[in-house]
Amino acid sequence: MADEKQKKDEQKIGRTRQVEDQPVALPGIRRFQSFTNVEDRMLTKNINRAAMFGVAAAMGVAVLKPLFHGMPQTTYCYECRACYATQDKCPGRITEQAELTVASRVLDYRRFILKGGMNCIRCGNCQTFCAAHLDLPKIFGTMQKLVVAAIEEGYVPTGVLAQALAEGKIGRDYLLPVVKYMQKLKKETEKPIPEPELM
Amino acid sequence: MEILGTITLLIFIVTLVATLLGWIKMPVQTVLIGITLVNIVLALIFFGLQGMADELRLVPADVIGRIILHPVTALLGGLFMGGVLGAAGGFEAIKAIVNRLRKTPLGLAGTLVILINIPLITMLPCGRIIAAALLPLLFMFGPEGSGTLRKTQLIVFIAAFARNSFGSCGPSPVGGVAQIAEGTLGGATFPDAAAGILRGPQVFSLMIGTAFMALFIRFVTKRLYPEDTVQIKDREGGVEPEIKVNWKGYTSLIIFALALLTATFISFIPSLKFITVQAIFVAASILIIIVCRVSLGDLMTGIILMPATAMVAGFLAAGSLYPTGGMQVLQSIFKGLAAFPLLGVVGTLVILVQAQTILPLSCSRILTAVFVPLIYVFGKGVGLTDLQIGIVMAAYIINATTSCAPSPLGGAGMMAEGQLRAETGYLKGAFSFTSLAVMAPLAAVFMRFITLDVFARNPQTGQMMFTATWGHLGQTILWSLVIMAAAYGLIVVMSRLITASLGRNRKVLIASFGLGGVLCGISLALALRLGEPVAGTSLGVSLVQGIIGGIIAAVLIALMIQVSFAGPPLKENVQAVEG
Amino acid sequence: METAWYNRWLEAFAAKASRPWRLAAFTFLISLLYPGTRFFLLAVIFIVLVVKSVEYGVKNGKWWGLKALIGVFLFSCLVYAAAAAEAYRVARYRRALGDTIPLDLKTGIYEAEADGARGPVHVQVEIIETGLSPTGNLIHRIDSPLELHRETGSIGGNAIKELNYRYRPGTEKIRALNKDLITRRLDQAMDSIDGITGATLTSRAYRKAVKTAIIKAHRTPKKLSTFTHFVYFFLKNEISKISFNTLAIIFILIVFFDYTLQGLLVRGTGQAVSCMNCQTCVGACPVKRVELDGKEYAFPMDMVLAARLGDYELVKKLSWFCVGCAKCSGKCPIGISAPSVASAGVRFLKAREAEKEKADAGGGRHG
Amino acid sequence: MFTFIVFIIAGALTGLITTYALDMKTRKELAQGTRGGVIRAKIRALLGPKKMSGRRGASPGRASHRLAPTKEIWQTKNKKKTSRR
Repeated sequence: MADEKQKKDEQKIGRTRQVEDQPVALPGIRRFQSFTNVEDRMLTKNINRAAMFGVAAAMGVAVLKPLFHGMPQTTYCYECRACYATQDKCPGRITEQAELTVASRVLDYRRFILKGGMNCIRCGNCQTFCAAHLDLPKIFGTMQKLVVAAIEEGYVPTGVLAQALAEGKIGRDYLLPVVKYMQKLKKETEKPIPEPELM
Repeated sequence: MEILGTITLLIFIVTLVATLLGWIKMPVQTVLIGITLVNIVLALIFFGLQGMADELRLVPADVIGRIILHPVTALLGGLFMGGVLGAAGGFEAIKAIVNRLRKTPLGLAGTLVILINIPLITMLPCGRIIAAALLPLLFMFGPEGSGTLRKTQLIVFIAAFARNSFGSCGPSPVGGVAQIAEGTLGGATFPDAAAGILRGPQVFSLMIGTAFMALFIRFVTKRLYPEDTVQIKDREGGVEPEIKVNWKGYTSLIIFALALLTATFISFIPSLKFITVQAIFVAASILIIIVCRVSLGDLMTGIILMPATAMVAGFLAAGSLYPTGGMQVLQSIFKGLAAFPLLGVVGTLVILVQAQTILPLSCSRILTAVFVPLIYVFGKGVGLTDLQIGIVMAAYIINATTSCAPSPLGGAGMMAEGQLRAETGYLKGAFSFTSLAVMAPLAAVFMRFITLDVFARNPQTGQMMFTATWGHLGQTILWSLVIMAAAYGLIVVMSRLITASLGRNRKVLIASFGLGGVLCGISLALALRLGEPVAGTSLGVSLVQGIIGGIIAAVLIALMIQVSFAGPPLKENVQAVEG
Repeated sequence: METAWYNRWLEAFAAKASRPWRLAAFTFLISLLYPGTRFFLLAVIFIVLVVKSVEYGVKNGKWWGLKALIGVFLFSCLVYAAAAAEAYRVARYRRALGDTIPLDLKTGIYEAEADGARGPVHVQVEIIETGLSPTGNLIHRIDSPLELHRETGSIGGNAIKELNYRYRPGTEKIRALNKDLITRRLDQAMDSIDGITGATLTSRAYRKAVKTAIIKAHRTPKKLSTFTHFVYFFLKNEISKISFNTLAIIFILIVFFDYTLQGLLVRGTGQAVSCMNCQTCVGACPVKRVELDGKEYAFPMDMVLAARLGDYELVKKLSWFCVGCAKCSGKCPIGISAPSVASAGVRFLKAREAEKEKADAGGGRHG
Repeated sequence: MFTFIVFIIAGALTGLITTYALDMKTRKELAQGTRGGVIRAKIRALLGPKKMSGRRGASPGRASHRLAPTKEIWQTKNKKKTSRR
């Protein structure tokens, strides 16, 4: 009775990948282990291979993409977020500079715009705090150009642009392309979009 | 959006728990990549249905952007170094040096203590770098090798080394886990946080945690091997085999040490700040290859793909929660918990601190990247001060870095277990228990009394405060001693209760974990309260809340540990040792 | 067992494109993507080739390889010198002109357009000889014909009338603009064209059109020839502290990628990629430790790792010690079977050797 | 300095505990273990980030550099540090 209960416990607790009748050699090790547990294998060999390839490819994309777009420095951002210490000394009212760097790494336009990247005036304040001494102004400048190009191509969702405009996340240097794009859309969809006063 | 967030979060957590409990028997990378794909497909379907088709284009970039590249590459760079060092005989040189140390006044005991703490001294970004190479060497101290140590001693020795090595990613200044939190803390209150605000508490609690881990394993192992008093293999005439190390070993070791020192201190030299750890490691490895004439292939032998790939897959899986809104749902869940009167803010914080030990993945960075911003936002949301967020963060990070040790998914603790030739799970209980009951409270206490006063800026003058006093020192020591005494009592009582029955052992395990949780809850609540009141609760209420939160977290951890530390029944075990 | 088509394809790839070739391909790819490293990577390839040819020379006593490399080196030095000389001449010419100030204007009337609020704004810029600037030509007047645009009459139209009035021949404004053109950069000089309040878009368009017209009027400076561009694409030394760091990271990732790839290419060894070095298999193995060629191996684990790294020779040697009990696969937390991985590795090695022999024999017959 | 003291105390204590856990109970062995722990703690405290030792002079230059107004940070790019008012 007690033995049965004990066996039940064991089965419930341990992973059963061993022949239970065999004596124990070391804590948890039995003298004979089953050759191959077919049910453990499933049909997963190729899935595992594909997953590993996916992992490696994702890494490759994360490194090669910034290289291709002329921002190789972003690959060695520590993401230690030391740049957050810029605080209210940032004239663009950006609070999370590290997010901008990471967004630049993979050309994540949504994150870059909504974290206030288009407000950056490239003053270099955050650079003084960077632990890896990245040339943040250069990175942000390159990214801003790419964002403008993407907006003109219509790659950036209008929802993002509308939100950014409403929150004042588009710097005055970049208002024109954004507004132009929105006006073009307005002609198409007849949605009322406020026309901001420039200068 | 909220429905989508809830679904993706559920998929993430349920799949992870199923993998941890062994219901899904696949490598963790496959599981995580699967989660990512499913989440992305769900997001595509939902966005498509809602007519937000132009949002779809940005989803892949958002997910890939969540990969934190630096720790992965730093880890791979470190593994390069490990491979080259091993090929050039650097680790043999360490062994020779240790052998020589034994004849100094330090003796065997002192040497072993230093050896256990080598990972803490070198502080590489992943414990595996040094553990993979040194564990086989350390194993040779045991009955199968030189026979210096008995079997029980060997188990304690290896377990303590593993504990130390797999916490060393926390205080590492070269891409360590703590850096993620340090930067997040950086700001108005701690402008120099990135200079190491979390490293002191990490080192402190890791040192003591290692010792307690050793104590824990000793008591349990004593029960498992009551008869193990004789050395299995006698030394023949007391003559030990001489270790031959050529100049290559010493040279490579020196280059390694120089590279480490450079990597550690380079961030303090402004003009050289731009040189990254990876560059230093690669340069040093190539230097060793040239000087010691090692083949280029040896560079690769050190690579353990598992942590790197698991990390990337984990970042991707966690990243798939961002565009789908899973993160907001997670935040609101914790906010809801905090509104629950029995748990309150303190109880929720205690659970949050243990979040990573509850879901032990093979690399702590996978979830740290998710939880650190979450803790910060949550803390700000419920009105914690910056000091209190710092305390929570210190306790959280030490638990996070510990979580790779008890992980059954190829966690680092498995390396130690495999080295001991034990079933997976033999050391897990001890790893989890010490991180729950000893390390997190100690980190909080150290952060509260010593570190914060060094880093905090006076709100009136804007100057840095350096107000750590002798009183603070005394309080740190006092609190640490109280916590350590309580943990010691717990360990002793619990080890007495272990018997031949596995079911009973499991109950003992859960009960002792619950008590550990109580200890953790009380000390965290006190550490938080000693700063300023939390969310307007009285001291008694926050203590109760902390205790409840601690018990919930501890029971969850105990349930996640599948195999109890007791291993197989005692009777059978003794037979095996005898026969 | 029938081999799946993708496995056959992958293995053929693994056999044909061995690691050195793959690494060379990666290096080439990086050098294309990342200008800062081209020179450095080319130098590395060259040094490796020199070392190889010296080894070949010492072994076979034939030095043609080294001689050819020296020839290539001298030739590329000559080519680079020619390109550098031309680049220097162009640079000197540009410096003499004043690199950023487009002052070398041709006389005549130049027209340009830019998008205004409701349509294109058309601008004519007349340039005459004045003798004021180093080349003697400057702007005489700016005119925007009213019939050519469709701006709102009360706002844009008035603005353009106002601007036309300001930039008549000989006004204060046009003298100020000319002075700015001489002393400042073109876009800075354009800033001195004041906007008209309330007609922002029109003013901007006007400014842009004037700028375009001036650029049209400007004599193009001497450009680099295609030859120099081509040479500089490979040889311009742009290596910096940044490229050093990035190269280290790329190196790490390429090695990571390639060694992940190796296990995926060869059938049966893909499991080894998931190995987490936990040594549980070593505990279960009856052999445990193997000494081979003066090195010690933790037995089944190192065999699996060697298969992952693509060192199938070592796998073959180590597999002699395996007793095939497969206790290790029963214990492995992920379910890697060391014997099956090893046998797959050895099978691939044998197949490759057989193919090589066949090719050698075939080559002999034909030759 | 406080970090240093705490580290040394903790080092001694953990050395003692670890030695005890390793089943080495003679007085000589315990003393050796404690000594080892102290040495380890000293090395660790010296290797740590300078800030952690709590010495005030450790990084004043850094701190002042960080607290400097925007304009001066911009000017220090030319290697010449302008004096701070």
